[in-house]
Amino acid sequence: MDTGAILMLLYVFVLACFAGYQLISKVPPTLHTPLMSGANAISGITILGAMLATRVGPGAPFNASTILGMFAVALATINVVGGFMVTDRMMGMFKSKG
Amino acid sequence: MDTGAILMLLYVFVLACFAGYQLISKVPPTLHTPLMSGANAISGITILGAMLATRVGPGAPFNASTILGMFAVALATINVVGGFMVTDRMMGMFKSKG
Amino acid sequence: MDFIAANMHGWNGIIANFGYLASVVMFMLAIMRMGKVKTARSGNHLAAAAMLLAVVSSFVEMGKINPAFIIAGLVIGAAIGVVMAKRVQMTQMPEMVALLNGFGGLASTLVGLATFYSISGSGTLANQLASQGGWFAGINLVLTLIVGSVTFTGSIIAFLKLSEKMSGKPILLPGRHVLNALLLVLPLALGALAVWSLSSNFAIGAVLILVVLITCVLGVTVVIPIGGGDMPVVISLLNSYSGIAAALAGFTINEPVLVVSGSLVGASGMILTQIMCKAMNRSLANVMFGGFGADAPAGAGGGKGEYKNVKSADPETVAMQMADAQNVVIVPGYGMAVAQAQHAVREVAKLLEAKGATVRYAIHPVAGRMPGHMNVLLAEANVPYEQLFEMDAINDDFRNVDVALVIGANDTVNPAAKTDKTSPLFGMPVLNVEEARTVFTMKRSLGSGFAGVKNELFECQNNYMVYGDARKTLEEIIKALKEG
Amino acid sequence: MDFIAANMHGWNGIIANFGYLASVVMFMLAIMRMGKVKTARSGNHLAAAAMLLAVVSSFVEMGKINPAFIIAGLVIGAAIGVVMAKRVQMTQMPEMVALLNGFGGLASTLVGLATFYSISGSGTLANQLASQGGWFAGINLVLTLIVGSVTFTGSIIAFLKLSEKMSGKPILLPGRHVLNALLLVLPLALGALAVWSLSSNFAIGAVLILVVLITCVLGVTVVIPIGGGDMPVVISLLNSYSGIAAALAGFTINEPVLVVSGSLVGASGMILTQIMCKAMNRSLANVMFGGFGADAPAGAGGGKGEYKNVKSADPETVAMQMADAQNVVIVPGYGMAVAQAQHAVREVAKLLEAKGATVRYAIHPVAGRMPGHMNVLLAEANVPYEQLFEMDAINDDFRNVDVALVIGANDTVNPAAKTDKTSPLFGMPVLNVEEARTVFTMKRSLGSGFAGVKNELFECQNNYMVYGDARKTLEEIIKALKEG
Ligand SMILES: NC(=O)c1ccc[n+]([C@@H]2O[C@H](COP(=O)([O-])OP(=O)(O)OC[C@H]3O[C@@H](n4cnc5c(N)ncnc54)[C@H](OP(=O)(O)O)[C@@H]3O)[C@@H](O)[C@H]2O)c1
Ligand SMILES: NC(=O)c1ccc[n+]([C@@H]2O[C@H](COP(=O)([O-])OP(=O)(O)OC[C@H]3O[C@@H](n4cnc5c(N)ncnc54)[C@H](OP(=O)(O)O)[C@@H]3O)[C@@H](O)[C@H]2O)c1
Repeated sequence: MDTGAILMLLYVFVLACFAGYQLISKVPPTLHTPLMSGANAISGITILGAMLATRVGPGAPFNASTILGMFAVALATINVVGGFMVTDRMMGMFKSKG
Repeated sequence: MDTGAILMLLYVFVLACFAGYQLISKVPPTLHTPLMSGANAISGITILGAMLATRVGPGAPFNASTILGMFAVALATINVVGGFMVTDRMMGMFKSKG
Repeated sequence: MDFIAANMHGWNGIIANFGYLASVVMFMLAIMRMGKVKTARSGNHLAAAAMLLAVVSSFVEMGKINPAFIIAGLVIGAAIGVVMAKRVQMTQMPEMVALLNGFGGLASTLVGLATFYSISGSGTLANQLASQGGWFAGINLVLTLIVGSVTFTGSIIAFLKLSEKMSGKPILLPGRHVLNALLLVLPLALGALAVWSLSSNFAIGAVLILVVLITCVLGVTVVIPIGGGDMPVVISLLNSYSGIAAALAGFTINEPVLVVSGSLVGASGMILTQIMCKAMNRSLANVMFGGFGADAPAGAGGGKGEYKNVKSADPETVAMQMADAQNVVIVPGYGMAVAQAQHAVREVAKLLEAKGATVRYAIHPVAGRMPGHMNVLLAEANVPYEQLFEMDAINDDFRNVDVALVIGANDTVNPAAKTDKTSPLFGMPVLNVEEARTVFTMKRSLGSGFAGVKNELFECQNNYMVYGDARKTLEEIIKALKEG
Repeated sequence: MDFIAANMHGWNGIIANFGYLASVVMFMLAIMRMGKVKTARSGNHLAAAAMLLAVVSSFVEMGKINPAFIIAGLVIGAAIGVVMAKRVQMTQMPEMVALLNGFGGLASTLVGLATFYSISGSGTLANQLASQGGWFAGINLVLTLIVGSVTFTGSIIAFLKLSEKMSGKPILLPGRHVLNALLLVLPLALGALAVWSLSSNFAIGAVLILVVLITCVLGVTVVIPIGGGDMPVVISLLNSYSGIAAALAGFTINEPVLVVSGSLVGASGMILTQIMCKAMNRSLANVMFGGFGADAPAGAGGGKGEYKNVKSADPETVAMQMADAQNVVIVPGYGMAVAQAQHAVREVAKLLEAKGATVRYAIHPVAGRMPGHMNVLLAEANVPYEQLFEMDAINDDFRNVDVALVIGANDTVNPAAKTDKTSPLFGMPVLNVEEARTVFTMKRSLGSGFAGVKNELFECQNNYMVYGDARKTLEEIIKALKEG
């Protein structure tokens, strides 16, 4: 990865922060709690990093990084699965009529 | 430039389109005309490409791309300078009290 | 080509690239500010500063060069730009934007060509551009040429139509859809040839120039069938294209600043186009391919004979009636722009206010020929921003209005849009002026507006036509008000 | 390390990368939808689909591997996640979010460590990561560890405080600012050592683990001085950090999906934090370093003795009075959450509506202990969304209200915030309940709320305290209403 690629990641970073800011700044307070837990679930995207770290070739022995990675995958999955389900429960409660 | 770099440019593209969409979708009609001319001026950013194309080393002879580039620089500059000035004139007219 | 090679080498490159990154952030903040009336002007300044930063950064990046050609281009362009911006009148804004947009498109086209002529490799275009992404960069180069050229000639035609140097009437060539399709497919095919097959530099160059020429024709044939009144939509779309052309150029030379700024403009142009179409209750396809207004049935223009029981009033009567009104709403339309009557309008409003009336302005989203057209004109005449009301904010209030003063508006106040399912306007939201106690409609004749249909308002019980050029009529009203 | 090497090789890589790109677009559209009540749920589903797509793409990218460990992790995690999500009660949402957030932080930390252990190079960390950007990747790895660990232990403390497994009272260590500064500088210095100086793999590993341990302590010391009531702000901030940690991990392994999603979460968390602080009229610094509530003067809690002329009413009287009211506004607060009284509230509202009254709910933006806390609880009890009014929408209307029913709210209805400049609440916008004809305030005592200050409402002419647990009180009212 050369400096050019780093620069591009910085562009991506800046643009994503900007988009995030634009997206959230108009959300009504009602949705803040579910939004927080939804965003929390999205931050579980770190699971991709965990999967990469865990990866061993077919038949290859495992090592420190495999074990660490496996825990990371498990934790990130709790975050993702728990987060989306809980958010769904909360959001499912906003109905117009009882 | 490898496929990775292309991919990054695509990310940048997608994010910028999204940010642009978010930004414009809430602008009041009053500002549409000046906004259009302001955006028009910004599209003059192509001037950077023109400058790069025009570039010759110190003392180097000029060639087809230099001349084409020079015209491109001139046209883009008209777009930029004219666009920002005209936008400024329009926006300067929105005052609260006559 | 060594565009990228230079990109990140040494401190020059790094400083320049952070300059670019900063300018991208500034552009985004600028567009954010431009979206609110209060901060719009400072947003525009910020955008200009961002552009300057980008240009300076580009000089830093290039390092030791002979700057003569660049500086020459900058000086010539700046001089022309300044003169144009100072000379143009507010009513000419639409055509000015069209013209500038055309220059932007042409600039992108030239950048594409210059990029090709500055490559020093050999083989197909894809091969020559190998260091920038091969066929990906090649395709982008060809697309830059195509989008840039269409933007160029399309904008020029829009300019000619708007400035009435050319008839605003749609010009419908026979078989134009087939022709346009051909004119689009052909350059794409030629471009593919250049990218993958041709290997002589001369042949590639010739093909690229051919691509430019053909798409220049395409720009013309695509825009001439569109009526003059639809030009704002076209300009907005072409504006979006000029952004896309810049983004494509950015893909070719691997420069994210161009990609970001270009996409921002591209996306914003697309949305403005959508918003306009929505306010006119028409689809984009209908605008682009419909030849709207060309095949309106003869006589639908609404010759005088077609209207029955039309009443009229002279300026003095209007002045008398208005002197007693408490609640006045002014409804400006395209005719006010044509007559340049905005200052006279403001004058009348002032006189009425002095007599104790409340005066408000009802602004239809597509009154005039550009979005926000009326706002800009009225702002020029120093009408306080607080007196301008958008359609939705005032439409329910017309029933409480004593006098509605329609100045050169037509389609935007046509009640048929609400009631007559056969009208081409049906479904477009309009201003409920006919609900006011009295309506005065100032225009030169019973002629139709942009959409070319009969206006039922003119036959309403409470409507009086005030014939004549809007400015002249208003000046007579002013005289009468001052004397009375 | 060959993370990137694998990135774009062959069709696998290309397909996977377009999967990633698509998932990024889906995440953005999802967050957009999550911001509107109508589309929120489908937005959440879209986000979940995006995550699934990203995971599948990652499998595609990796090609032939032994999936046992990954699948084991996925299955274990999913099982725990499902159980947690099913078991948790609506009132426990804040602590649930805190706990999940902590897991996310720990996952990022482990990814950072695993990344290090999977490098097969030699020399300093920067050298070993040469293929991913050298020192840039190294710094990002260290920062991932730091941000991840702080998020982890910080969230756990927040969880313990919110679930009352630990006292909510601020714990102020002597010299805590110096201590925290040290605990931040130390791991940064150690990280720099690993990136640039150390060259034995064993030493680097040891230092990185030390970094993790120290910052775990930092997470604790930073959060324990913050009062339980401020935890939502803390969680929102830590949520933002967990996003940043993911983005940093993305920088290290050069994966734009992580960078984009991480930054989206980071930015959204920051803004939510800001919005919350604003609604509480406090600065973020004040929340983080203020030790709010710890050094409130003794007795400011408002012992019974401090209040004069406080009137009270019993549930039957309340029921009688309410039976006649036309215009009732219910003002819920943290006490409703504690008492889990939302279903009883809904029941009372139904009975009153049956008697012909209009019942509305006034929702203060920081009522409860999380933004939107009241909305979620009331939605759980099936209160129609249309009956919920935000503060600004109902505040001017209290003067027309017959009965305001304050249920476990305190600070959010304290008129001192409007009048008493010395009050810690001064300047926070509050609900004007005291303007209603009659106010019934249900709480267990005259004890103070979260801010620990005296509430002038209790002494108001038209206010009656209804002592007791809110749910019990409401149930008695229900009984009385049904009988009456
Ligand atoms: N705003 C936009 O963005 C936009 C874009 C594209 C299309 N359009 C279309 O343009 C139309 C705008 O509606 P509109 O109500 O503003 O105008 P209009 O329907 O186009 O009518 C304008 C009227 O002004 C009168 N007029 C022209 N010159 C005049 C003068 N010197 N003094 C007095 N009257 C004069 C004309 O009648 P006489 O000939 O009898 O004088 C004409 O009927 C809509 O159909 C809209 O869809 C708008
Ligand atoms: N929403 C957020 O995002 C957020 C975040 C951080 C901080 N805060 C802060 O939290 C506060 C929220 O204000 P608030 O008015 O909702 O609540 P509050 O001021 O914290 O007061 C809650 C009251 O509920 C009463 N209560 C507790 N348990 C009860 C029960 N079982 N039955 C009946 N009453 C009970 C307590 O009085 P007794 O002990 O006498 O019963 C207490 O005074 C604000 O100061 C706000 O700044 C909010």
